[in-house]
Amino acid sequence: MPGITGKDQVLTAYANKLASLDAPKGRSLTQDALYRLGRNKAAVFSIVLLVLIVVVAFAGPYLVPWGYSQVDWSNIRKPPDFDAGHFLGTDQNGRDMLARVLQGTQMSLIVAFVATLVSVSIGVVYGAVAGYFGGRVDAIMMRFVDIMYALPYILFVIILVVMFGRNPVLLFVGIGAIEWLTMARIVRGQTLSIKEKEFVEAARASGVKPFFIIMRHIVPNLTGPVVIYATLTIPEIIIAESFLSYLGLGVQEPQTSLGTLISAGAPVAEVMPWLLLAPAAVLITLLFCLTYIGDGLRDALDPKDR
Amino acid sequence: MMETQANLLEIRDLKKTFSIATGLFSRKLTLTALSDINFNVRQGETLGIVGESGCGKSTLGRCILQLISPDEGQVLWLGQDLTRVPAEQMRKRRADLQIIFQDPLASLNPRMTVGEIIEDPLKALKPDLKKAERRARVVRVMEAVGLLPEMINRYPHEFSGGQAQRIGIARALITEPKLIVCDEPVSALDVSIQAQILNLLAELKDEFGLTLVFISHNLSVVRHVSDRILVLYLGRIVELASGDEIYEDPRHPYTRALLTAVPIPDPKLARQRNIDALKGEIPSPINPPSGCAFRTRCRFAKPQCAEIRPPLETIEGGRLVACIRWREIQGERVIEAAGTA
Amino acid sequence: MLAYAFRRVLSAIPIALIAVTACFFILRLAPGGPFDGERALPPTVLANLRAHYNLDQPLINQYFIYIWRLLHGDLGPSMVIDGFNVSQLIAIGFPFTLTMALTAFVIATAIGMLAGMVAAVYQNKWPDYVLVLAVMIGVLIPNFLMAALLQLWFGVYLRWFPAGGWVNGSWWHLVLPVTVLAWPHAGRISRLMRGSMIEVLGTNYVRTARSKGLGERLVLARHAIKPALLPVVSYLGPGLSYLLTGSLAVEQIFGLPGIGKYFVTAALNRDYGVVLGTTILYMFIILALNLIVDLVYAWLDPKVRYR
Amino acid sequence: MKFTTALKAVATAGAMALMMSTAASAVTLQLHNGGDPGTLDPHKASGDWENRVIGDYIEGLLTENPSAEAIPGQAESWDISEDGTVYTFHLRDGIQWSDGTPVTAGDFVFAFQRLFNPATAADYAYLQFPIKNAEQINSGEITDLNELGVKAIDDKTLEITLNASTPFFLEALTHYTAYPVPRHLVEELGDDWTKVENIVGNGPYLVKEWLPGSYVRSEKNPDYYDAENVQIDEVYYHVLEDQAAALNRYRAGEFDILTDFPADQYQWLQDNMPGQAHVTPFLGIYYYVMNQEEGQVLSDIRIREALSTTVVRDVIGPDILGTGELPAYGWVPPGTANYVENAYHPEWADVPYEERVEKAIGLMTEAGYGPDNPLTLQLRYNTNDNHQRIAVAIAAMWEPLGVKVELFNAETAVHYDALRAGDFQVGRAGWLLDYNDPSNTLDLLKTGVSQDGTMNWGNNYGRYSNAEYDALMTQASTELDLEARGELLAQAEKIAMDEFAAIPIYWYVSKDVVSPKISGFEENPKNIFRTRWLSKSE
Amino acid sequence: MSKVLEVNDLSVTFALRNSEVRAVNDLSFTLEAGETLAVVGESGSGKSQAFLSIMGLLARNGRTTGTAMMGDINLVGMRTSQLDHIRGKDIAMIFQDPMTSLNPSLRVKTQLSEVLVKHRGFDKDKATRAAVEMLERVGIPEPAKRANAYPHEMSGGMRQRVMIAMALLCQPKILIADEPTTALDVTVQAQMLDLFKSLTDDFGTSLVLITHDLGVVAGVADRMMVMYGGRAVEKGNVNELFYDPRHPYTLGLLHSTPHIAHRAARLDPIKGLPPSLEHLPKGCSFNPRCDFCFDRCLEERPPLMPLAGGREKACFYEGPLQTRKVA
Repeated sequence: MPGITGKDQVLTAYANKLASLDAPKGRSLTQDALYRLGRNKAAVFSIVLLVLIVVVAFAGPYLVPWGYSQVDWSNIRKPPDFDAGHFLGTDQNGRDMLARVLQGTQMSLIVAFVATLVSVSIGVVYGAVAGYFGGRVDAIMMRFVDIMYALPYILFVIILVVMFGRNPVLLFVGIGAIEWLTMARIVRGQTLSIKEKEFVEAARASGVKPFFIIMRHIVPNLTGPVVIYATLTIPEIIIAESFLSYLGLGVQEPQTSLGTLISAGAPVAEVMPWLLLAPAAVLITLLFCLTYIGDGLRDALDPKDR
Repeated sequence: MMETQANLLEIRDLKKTFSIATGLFSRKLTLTALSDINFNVRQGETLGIVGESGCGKSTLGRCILQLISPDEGQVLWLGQDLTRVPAEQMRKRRADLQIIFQDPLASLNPRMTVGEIIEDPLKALKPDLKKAERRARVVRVMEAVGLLPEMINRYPHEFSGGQAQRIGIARALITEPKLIVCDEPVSALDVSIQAQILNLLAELKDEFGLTLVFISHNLSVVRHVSDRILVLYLGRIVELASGDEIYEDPRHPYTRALLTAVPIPDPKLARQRNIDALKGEIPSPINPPSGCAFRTRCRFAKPQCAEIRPPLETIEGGRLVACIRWREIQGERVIEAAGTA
Repeated sequence: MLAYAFRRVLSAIPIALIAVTACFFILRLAPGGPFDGERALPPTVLANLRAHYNLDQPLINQYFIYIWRLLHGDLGPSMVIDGFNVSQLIAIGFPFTLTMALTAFVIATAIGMLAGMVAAVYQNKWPDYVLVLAVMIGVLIPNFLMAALLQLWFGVYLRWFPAGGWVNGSWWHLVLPVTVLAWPHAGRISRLMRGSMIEVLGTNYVRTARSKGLGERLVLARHAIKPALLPVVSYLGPGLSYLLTGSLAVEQIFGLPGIGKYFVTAALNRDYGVVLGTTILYMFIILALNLIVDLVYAWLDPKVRYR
Repeated sequence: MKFTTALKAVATAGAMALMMSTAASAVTLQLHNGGDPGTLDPHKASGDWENRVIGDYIEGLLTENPSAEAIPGQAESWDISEDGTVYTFHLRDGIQWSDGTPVTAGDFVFAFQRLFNPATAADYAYLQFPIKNAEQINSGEITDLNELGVKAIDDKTLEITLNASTPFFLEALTHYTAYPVPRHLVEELGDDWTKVENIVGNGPYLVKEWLPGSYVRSEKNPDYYDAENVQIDEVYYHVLEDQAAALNRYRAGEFDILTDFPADQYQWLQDNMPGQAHVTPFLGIYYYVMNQEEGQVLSDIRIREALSTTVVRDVIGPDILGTGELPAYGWVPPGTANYVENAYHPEWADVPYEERVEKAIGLMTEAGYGPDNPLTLQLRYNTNDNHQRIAVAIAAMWEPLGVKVELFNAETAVHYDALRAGDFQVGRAGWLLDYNDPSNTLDLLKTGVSQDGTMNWGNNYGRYSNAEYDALMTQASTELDLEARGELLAQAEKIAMDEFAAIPIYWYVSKDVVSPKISGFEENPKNIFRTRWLSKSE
Repeated sequence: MSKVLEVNDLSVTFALRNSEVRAVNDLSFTLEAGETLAVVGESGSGKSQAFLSIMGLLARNGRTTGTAMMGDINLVGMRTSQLDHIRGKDIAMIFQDPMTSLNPSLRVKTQLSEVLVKHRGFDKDKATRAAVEMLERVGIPEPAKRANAYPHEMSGGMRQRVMIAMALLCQPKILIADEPTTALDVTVQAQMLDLFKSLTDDFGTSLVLITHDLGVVAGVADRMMVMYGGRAVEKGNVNELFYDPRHPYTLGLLHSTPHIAHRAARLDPIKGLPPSLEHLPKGCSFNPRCDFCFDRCLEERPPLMPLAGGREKACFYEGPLQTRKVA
């Protein structure tokens, strides 16, 4: 301000005092959304259950008596037996089902997480670039996405799996690399609309550098749709993984995943139900939780519809 | 207002078109948003820009600030053509030219606190300032626009429209600009708040010696704040004159029609008034009428209006008007001034 | 509209060509070949086989041969199933897959829309909860598991429906496979429909319609359904292609011939011709679907007119 | 795709539905055939699922009885020369192709020539290599097909000359590679002769319909010489690779015979459908190959020994698989004809497991591996539940040796491509005998032949090579005395097995489920049961 | 004049998750035949919700009490199916945003004719013909052609004309126009207000004009009702309220509105911000912003009190308002 130099010290002191007093914090949109989410009973219950599943899946293996690849030669294909420490029975190789379900849950979660991360990263970058630069760049990039859409994606996964081998990380980087298409479209659409928002124009008018405009003004405002879509992608990926397992293209033994366990358990549902029930129950619970959380997040982050 | 010093801003032969892609294989359509725009903004004045929606007034505001690059013409800022300034230099120049937007909430990033929003231009343009000093300036400017400094850590959605607009104004002020383009700053606000903001702008203008370009479709508001008024129709200037001249003695039929259409909060005047309602609506800028663009709605139109595009003439008192028949239709008083209260 | 469709088809050609090219080369990058079976073939035999299918030529030549043939409508021979060329296989498999997928598609879309609508109208009341749960089950249970369970329950225990096959050409055989296919699709549709219906029911124009005293049924039927269908319609294209490719597990378990099964078997056996042929077919279908969907979309949403 | 073709297919499907309802009174066998036939051409077939269809519509000079023993087929009788090298076959009277053309000796000559013609690219031509000049023709050394040792004396008499006396030759003639093909048709149509609209046969059944991915349908051939004794009028050979689904359909009454079933259900089948499941020893060996190429870890015999001796074969069949396959220690399946009485049985097989492990650890230490320097091995198998289970079990068995096993599964094409390329360390493989003779398995371990500078190892994926072994095999191939020949082969087996050329794991069994409605089914080591011997009661 | 609508003690509450919000409080007013009543207030004053509740168009969580008598029919609490025989026929409503209030996926003629099919029992052709006539009546050029258009093919002004045509098809007794010109340009706004005047005269329809723009009110309305915080604070005829406002809020609004005819150096706005309905101040809701506020206003809520000439106001302050000057 013109002619306020003399006042500067006073003001600085005041500003410092404000900072030290910690001027009343406002509630950010994220906090608002979390608050709304907190009031959605189904979502909260699902979150608790999901956290429980995650904790058990990752901590559980340290607490169960058997390792997931350990063979108990005296107990092959046995139903649940508490004395032997096989609380969920054993499979046809004499491996403890509880340990395997835990490992499988772990694997499915990791896979879903990695694949989602991959799809989100590629999708966000791709979509944001296409959306921000617009015009010809956008047209070409989106045409490419259209092409990818027109390909039956199972082909890609099969070829990726064949080329990469059954390395779980690579495998699901593969799945993630396909799921990114939708993400890219969503992000592009959002970017296009955010780019036109007045606050971005305000930032440009304020002389903010393009890099900071993207990082501070566009990207943070993409989080809502990205988070929502990511949550909804996770179950899709878990299901896709189980389908690949059914085709025999799942993770490499002795590691396992819920999909692998289910596809192995489904044919023996009648004679060895314990091979199917536990993994199926975990999978379905997991998927239900994720779906409810996704719905809850959508309602919380995008409250206009409800 | 007195005639003050030199021109802060000169606009020369500005032209802006947009091409509209309508499909992969179909031809592109061209929309002429602005053409043949020439005017000056003087140091310390408020220039109002009025017109119906789609007349190009917001585009003009953005062209001044180089938020949109014009196709042709010059934007001379203190003699320097901004259209030729390299991007990085232009970015730095933005400290002098700021903007306030129509939708106060939409113009604030919902994920930043008030303090961060106001500080943002400082960070970009005065990177040498210490953090404490930046903060101090934020506080100062918040006080200046009537916001409590305690609100510094709040988020925009916690504010009403009026307060949000104050935040927007604070952001525009923080770099100590010389010129602020106000793009419909009050049209989204409630009546009582609208008046507060108009008063605030007037106060700030006086206090900081600002020059304002005030864009609005509301003639009452423009009349209230402006020294001179520019009337746009379909991307062209139809009239430019001082506020009093425009309101008391409009020379262009479009200006006249606009004025008669303005609602007056006075039942007697409102009923007495002979409303010179315009026929129809503003034509599409994609395919504007030939000759005088306004002729299709003009009650004074003659066949020659379709043939000649009326030039912008400078008439007595330095006024500008673009109508071949302005002489014939002058003198008719449009608004009876109600005796001041 | 015809001109629009024509332009769309034209613009699809380069896409299709690029996609075919990509597939062709990606496929060849994978290890293994169509003649790598359990037993080694004598080198002379192998050489003869490779020559027969042009596999002995440089890859780029093979590519041009393939494209040349493709332009003449020839998808080439199957390298694994002797006595059939790819077109014949598709002619056998595609009608099955299509019948199954279309039946499932029609049924599931109808049920899904209805369920979504009912759920939206009774938002947060018990019909909503029941319907949402019922369709979610379909979405969340992997389809191969559902196929196995339905086969066991309705085919073996109850013997209500045939446990597989299409021997008698009877529609009865379709019940279980179509159920497996349709359920998740119905689930997705109903979720979309519910969401968009809720949104539409809150719009100004529905309020306008109500203010006209049209009656709730007419408001729903005339004013709400059409716009609410928009997101659903844009999913129908991907949805049907999902059904077409998703039919694989169903074809496998119920022992039905179909291109989904051909495709995967061929991919595993490196039957290049069949993989490419089915891929092209899928692509063709997906592109056609997108076109149809866009046309339907334009019909539903007059704002999107083919210019 | 041509859309009209698709429409035609739909129309055909409809028409066929109509047709079938009218033929409902006929006796129909619903046979679960497993895989999708890749061909109906006997010269190109390669799997038992193709054999079931082909063997029902074409009959060779000899054919199988219910026990899969060779009996006269198209040839009524035959004479064998003293030295066992010349066979003269006398064809039956009145035999004809289903289009009415008589089956002549010329058809056989033509068929054999076609089989060996490199242009035919017949996978299994080598099974008939005992025939004079066959191998040379097949490899392109001899281009004149007429030099083949198969001659038509007249329409009814066929003379086959062998390189040397071959004890299993008659048996080999039951194989589909020795089937005749309708010369008049093949000359006219080329490879298209097996298309359903063209195909003719001389066997008890005729192929009427082929729906890839679903089934092949054959009907009884009224002109077959033994037609009056053929009970079943119509056969469906169903394609269904999912075994659990197949069992479900069997239980739903949709299939009469399953040619395979999930091992996990064996107990259940025995409990709930007693007598319907048939598990029969099958001439075949399930084994692991070890890559013994120069420079490979497993070229070290000590490590091979350690690995092989610590595989506990006794648990695999009964426990891991559940169908009780017998453990394999040697290379020639028990029950193989023309072999010695006491098959190879290593001493270590009777040593208690703990001691074997101890010794193996010692060997590993000697070879430079131990807990501090564990050996990491990649074990490849083709994607399949059973292969996976065995791999997992064996990996666990090797753990005590300090061997870390990385499991790697891939689909069949990739798996065998890798094995053939030598791109593996340990790999799963299996061999089913094409004809009942020990040489059929022992040939797998012969050193490869050099061709144009590169070694062709054929099916010897492990690249096992021993000059003495090769010499014994050559010697045996010309030995006329069956007993002496058996001894020579047994010596060879011992050499290879003592050197741990591969890890035999178990002897295959065949697994069939046969409905009580079906009679005439006999368990046999080749698991061949031709439909003409079966009957079905409703 | 006869009353066409008599509203008594109308209250509208919205259930939130854990609380309730009163959008409209004890609103009472009458509407005479043929008159134009302006309802004036800023956003959040409850002016729209009051009329939406009468039309039975509240959001799902809204609840209405009180009565709204049209003749001897009470519109409040009526079953939707019964209400549907009245709304659109005897009472019609036009909304603020002409861009979103027409169904984007139906042709204009469909949206018009269905009203006649429903309420007048016309067949489709007859209804369409009547619709086209009405379009011509509201000043749409080439009405037959325009009837076939979709809403997005029309400009905002055109769409608002369509909305008006739609509302007037059955010549209703009451037309409620909720901010009908806010989204339009001044020139179009003037056309639209003219149209309102001529049409309500022709059809004898009573018009309720909901607006925040006093300029609009001045030219069109006969009587006006000013609302603040969900309540009516002043009622009377237009001239009286403009030239002699008795409620400080009415005065404040007048002072806040820029006047094209006389330019003051400063406007004289109401201080402070409109209250949130969830946290209305105790006593008079206007008290924090009122220059004339005294002790009683802080404690007690002023009821709507009759003044001479049928006027009403809700304010305890009895002194002169006009004396106040710009600070």
